[in-house]
Amino acid sequence: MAKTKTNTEDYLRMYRQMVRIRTFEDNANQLYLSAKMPGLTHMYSGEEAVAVGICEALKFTDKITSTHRGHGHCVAKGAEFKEMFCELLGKEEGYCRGKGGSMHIADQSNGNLGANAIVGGSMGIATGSAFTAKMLGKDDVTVCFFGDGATAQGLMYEVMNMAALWNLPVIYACENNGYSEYTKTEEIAAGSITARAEAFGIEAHQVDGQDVLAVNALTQKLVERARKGEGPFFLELMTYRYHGHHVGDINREYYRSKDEEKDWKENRDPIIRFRTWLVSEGVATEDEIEAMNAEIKKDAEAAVDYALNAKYPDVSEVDMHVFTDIKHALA
Amino acid sequence: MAKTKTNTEDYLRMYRQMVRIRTFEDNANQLYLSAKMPGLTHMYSGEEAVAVGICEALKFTDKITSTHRGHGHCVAKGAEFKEMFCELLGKEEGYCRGKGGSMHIADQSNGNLGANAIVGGSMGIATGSAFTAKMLGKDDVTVCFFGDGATAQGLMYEVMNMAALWNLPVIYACENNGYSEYTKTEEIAAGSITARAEAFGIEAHQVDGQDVLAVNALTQKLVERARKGEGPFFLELMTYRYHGHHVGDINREYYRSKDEEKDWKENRDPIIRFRTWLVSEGVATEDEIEAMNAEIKKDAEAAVDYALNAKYPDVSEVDMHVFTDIKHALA
Amino acid sequence: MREITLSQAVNEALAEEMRRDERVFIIGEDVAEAGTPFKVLSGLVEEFGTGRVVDTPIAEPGFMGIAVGAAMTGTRPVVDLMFGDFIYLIMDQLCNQAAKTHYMSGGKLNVPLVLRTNLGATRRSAAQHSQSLHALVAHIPGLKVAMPSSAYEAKGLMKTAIRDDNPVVIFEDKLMYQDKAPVPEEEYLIPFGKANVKREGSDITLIATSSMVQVAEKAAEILAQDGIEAEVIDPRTIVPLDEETLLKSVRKTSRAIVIDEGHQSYGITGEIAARLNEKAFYHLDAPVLRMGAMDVPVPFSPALEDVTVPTPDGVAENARRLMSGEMIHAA
Amino acid sequence: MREITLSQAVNEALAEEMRRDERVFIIGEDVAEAGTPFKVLSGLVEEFGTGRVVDTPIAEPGFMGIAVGAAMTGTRPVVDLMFGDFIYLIMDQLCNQAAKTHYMSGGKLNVPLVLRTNLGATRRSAAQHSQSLHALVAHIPGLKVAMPSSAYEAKGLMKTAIRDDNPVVIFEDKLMYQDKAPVPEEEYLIPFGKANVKREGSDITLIATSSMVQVAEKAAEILAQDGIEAEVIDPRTIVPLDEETLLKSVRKTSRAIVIDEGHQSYGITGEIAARLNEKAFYHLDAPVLRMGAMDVPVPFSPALEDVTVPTPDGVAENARRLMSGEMIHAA
Ligand SMILES: Cc1ncc(C[n+]2csc(CCOP(=O)(O)OP(=O)(O)O)c2C)c(N)n1
Ligand SMILES: Cc1ncc(C[n+]2csc(CCOP(=O)(O)OP(=O)(O)O)c2C)c(N)n1
Ligand SMILES: [Mg+2]
Ligand SMILES: [Mg+2]
Repeated sequence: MAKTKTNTEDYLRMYRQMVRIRTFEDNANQLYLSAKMPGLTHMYSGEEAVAVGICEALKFTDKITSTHRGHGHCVAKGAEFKEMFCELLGKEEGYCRGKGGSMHIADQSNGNLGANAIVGGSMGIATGSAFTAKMLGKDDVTVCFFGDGATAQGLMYEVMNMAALWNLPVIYACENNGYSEYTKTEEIAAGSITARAEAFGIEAHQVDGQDVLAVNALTQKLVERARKGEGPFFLELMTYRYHGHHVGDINREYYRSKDEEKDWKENRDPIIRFRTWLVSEGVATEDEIEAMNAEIKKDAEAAVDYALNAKYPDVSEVDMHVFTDIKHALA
Repeated sequence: MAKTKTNTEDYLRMYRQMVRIRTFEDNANQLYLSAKMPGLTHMYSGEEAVAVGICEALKFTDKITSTHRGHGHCVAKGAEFKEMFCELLGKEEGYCRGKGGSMHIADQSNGNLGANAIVGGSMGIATGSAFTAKMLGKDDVTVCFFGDGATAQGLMYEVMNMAALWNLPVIYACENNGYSEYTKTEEIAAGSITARAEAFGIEAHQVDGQDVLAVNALTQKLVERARKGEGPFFLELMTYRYHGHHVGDINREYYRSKDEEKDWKENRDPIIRFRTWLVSEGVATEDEIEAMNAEIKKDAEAAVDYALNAKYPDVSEVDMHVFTDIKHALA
Repeated sequence: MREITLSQAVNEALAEEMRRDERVFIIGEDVAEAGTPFKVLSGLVEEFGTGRVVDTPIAEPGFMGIAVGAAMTGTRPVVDLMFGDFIYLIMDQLCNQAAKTHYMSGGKLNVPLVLRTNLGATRRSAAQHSQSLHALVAHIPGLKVAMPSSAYEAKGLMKTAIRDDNPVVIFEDKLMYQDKAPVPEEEYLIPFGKANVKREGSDITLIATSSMVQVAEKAAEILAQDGIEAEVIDPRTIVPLDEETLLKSVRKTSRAIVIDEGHQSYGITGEIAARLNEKAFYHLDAPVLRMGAMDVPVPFSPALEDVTVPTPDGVAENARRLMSGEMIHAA
Repeated sequence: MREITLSQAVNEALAEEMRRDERVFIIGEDVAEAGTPFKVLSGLVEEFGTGRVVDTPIAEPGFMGIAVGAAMTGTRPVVDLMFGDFIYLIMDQLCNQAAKTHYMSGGKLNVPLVLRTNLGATRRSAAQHSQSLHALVAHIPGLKVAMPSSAYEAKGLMKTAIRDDNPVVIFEDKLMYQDKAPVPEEEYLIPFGKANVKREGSDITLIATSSMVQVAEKAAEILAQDGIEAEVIDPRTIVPLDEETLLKSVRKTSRAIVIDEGHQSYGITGEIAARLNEKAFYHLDAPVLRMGAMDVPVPFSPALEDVTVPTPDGVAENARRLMSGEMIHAA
């Protein structure tokens, strides 16, 4: 693993954020399994090093756009458990007052412009956010997260073309987890994903998405350059989702084997790998790490409890927020 | 120029078809200037070697899709002047009974699936036509004509991906005439157009679109291979439109210089070049060529006359052809 | 009669038509081995192979375009659009291309294509996976629009759609996939443009589409307890619309409510109500009422989502108000 | 008062608002040096530079998406969509993203964006360049929809739109760009949701949008010769719709015709007629009539195209039939 930071605090925060994501997802999955969560949701477990490696290279005012598999991005960009669980349960104190839910969770207070239930749907938004930075002379960078499946959407090529023509400070971060829904990436993606970006004159990198330090080191460099107007950039992060496509996708052997899942979980888990490194480098002791894990677990459980007991938005809210200036759209 | 065919008849037909296109356009332009044609139209003049070089490599049952600048493709695939002029004038005897007009002219009798007024709009149609050939086990090839400007449309990347995954017998023919409307290609296309196709694993070629023999030779090879299931292919044909974007685009010095136009017309005209070659190779004499030109001119004028005097569709047709099975949609 | 689910009914219709006509094929995301996320297509790929049950990348405009081109050239595609909300992505191919091709070509090109998609909220899927967008396509000349209200309709309308030479859009209610209804073993087709009187009554007419037919039937039961006899009519197709049957009923009952799950404003209830008002004006004892979904994006929170769609109680209440003459005085 | 063209009025509105607020910018195809094909934007790039008058590639979904993201992050884009027919291409970004973001985020994110586009047939532009598609967007909660009927409205509504914090779609009539009307030199804004009574009358109300306002006014003149006093009302915005003004008029006149250039079926005339019928039922002496464009793709041939849209004579004739009571007996 690359040794990119010497700052203990940074390392520990990265570890912490990865564990927070995993813990959030374990609780969300549990909420689904115990029928306490409305609808379905898509787990980020296994991909933590991508969101954390990238978001830890960003500053507070930098922006991200997220996907249907968006809890990881949301946590990594700074969101709190309480408001997130409230949102997943449709409660008033959720980031979106319960109106968005898992697939639309946004946290504009930390620069997360939102998850998106349209595959590829946020590519324009991310590019537009970078456009704002350039137009208003800010040095903010925007990261656009999306899956390998989203590379099939034409919108990506349209906005990459403009981002390249206009040197926009945007980083396209393709989380290649090998599958889109129940289909292997090679069955839906011809040629090379990075070459597609390169054909538009965009510098593209493939990186091990299970190695948080590698992801972080590369992102730091690219963010720096993007701030100077050298963007856009493209990243293909090789990763894996541990759960099914969504929480309800339990029997999945018809499209991927248990052996494959086992291999990734046992041999390439981003949290285990980083933890081993932290201990071997003397950044933290096993005890310190266990304590951190336990604390996060407690936080998450408290947030879940809070959210379960929180109240739903009042029914009068149903036609609020359709427009900014009309309190009740149907009044 | 490449020497690809030894068949005099083929050479002369190619020449003839190029002149037919030029002559058609001259007459269409004249109809516009004399206010006899409804609406606007886009002239193909200057690009004749592209349509003819490609279509002469196709057989009757092969298909093409065309663009807003579609008269050239239509003539090259075998259409008649009379039905074409009738269509441009909105007359009943037009290929589309006057309902389509210049921007939608189609001639399914010769495998022309139609012009399209949506830039890039026919890319899916062409790919679908190739899908039909593969599914029904026919050896037909489909050529998709489109401009450099259309490479900005995401649809292109979506269908190229599928064509590549499924080895469809389709050839994407990008007519790069240096402009989309009033904008230079380099201002709207980042990176490399051929590299974009290659990134999807599609073999791509750039070819001199003013050299009908070069276009034809390359297309013949690719068509052959596409018939055997080795497609898709991508062609970037470097060419130039002599007129404005449309017939009404007269003052265009703000976006391109008269010198540039003059250079292409005088030094790279596809008809002049081919004619010179035909004469120097002894395929035809100057006199024979002049006679051919004169005959085409007469044909065109007769067709224009016919069309001007032909009748409009009866007003009762207005709600026919909305559906195949309901004679009058509003009855 | 045996009872099968709406999902099985669609599956049977497709299988029967694919056996009957080898030009019929299915194209969409995860339609093959996965049989779609709703498992509607399970088993079809085993019988018909991947050449006729075609998995695509996540490229809705692309595969819709391919289907249009395939349909124009001799095949009969059934396009599977996973969620009705994605129809926005394919509007150009559907409305500029498929819908207009027959007309623009003066009747020479056909597009025998079926677009299968869905509608319906209250599944906790939030704003981008819950829309009922049939009004958008019903507005575009050249498209037929079917809205099955049970397994019986789903099968019979699908078979008719596949045999139709025009583009047909079918909206299935995604909450109804597991609902059972009697469906004959023998082959049957349901003609387009023939409404179905689900329940006879003399006091008021409830016209309801798709998911709302059950709502109207339940409302009719409630009303029956008050001695109000409601007639429930399912138009089955909204294009073509069986005005005659609707008018006949309204002329008899003198009162009507139109119930639909699309947003109320500028949706289909306005059209149907306007036609009834216009053509049965003399017979009406009260204005035709409309009940659509609220004019708000579909909220995630169950506390809010449930109030956005018409309910049996709500319909019954409005019916009572109409019967009492209350609406007339209000107006 | 000075008279300027609709085109100049739009240009002035944009220039004034761009001077007033440096976050306002224009994005679209050939908007800069070319000033759009309709020349509406001529001169703006000279004043505001290419950083604020941004030429894009031909990638409507892409630049619409960029505008959404830009609007979400602090700028105020005015998107230029060259033809209203291309709205199909951007429906996802407009309706799934822009329209829903404020709601889905629980009121935390805004999309202050203006989409400028056009409508209107009889320009001999055929089926893909002549549509009036405002009904599609009027149906989607979260979008405001303005339809200027003269240079005066075009300026005042545009300025209001730019200052609105919600996505607003403005449809200009492309045949009206050169029409002059009195427009004050001083600044003014036209509020949304306030209809304009263009002509007072006591016998019948003609409600007309955009291009049809002139048609209604001409019809009123014809009717005046027969002694029928028609009131002509222009709603100016269809979302929000000024129901009160319309109802007030209809309660006075007891008769109404709704005239619009969109296709009649499932368009906006149905909605308006249904609301009037419902809320002025008691006052109506005849059913509310609707006159939209024919439910056919727009034909190219002038002989057919001209009969597809409402004309002053047609409106006058229907008005006379309503006055004579003929429609009541027919129904
Ligand atoms: C436009 C669109 N098409 C289809 C879907 C259904 N869908 C949701 S997630 C998904 C797969 C996405 O795959 P990928 O982009 O690789 O992301 P991953 O789920 O692997 O993280 C699909 C097809 C959708 N939400 N939006
Ligand atoms: C989707 C769409 N966007 C914009 C237009 C307007 N338009 C018509 S032709 C054209 C330029 C096309 O350029 P190119 O593809 O290079 O073809 P060329 O005209 O040079 O042959 C544009 C922008 C259109 N018809 N369709
Ligand atoms: Mg994936
Ligand atoms: Mg060009």
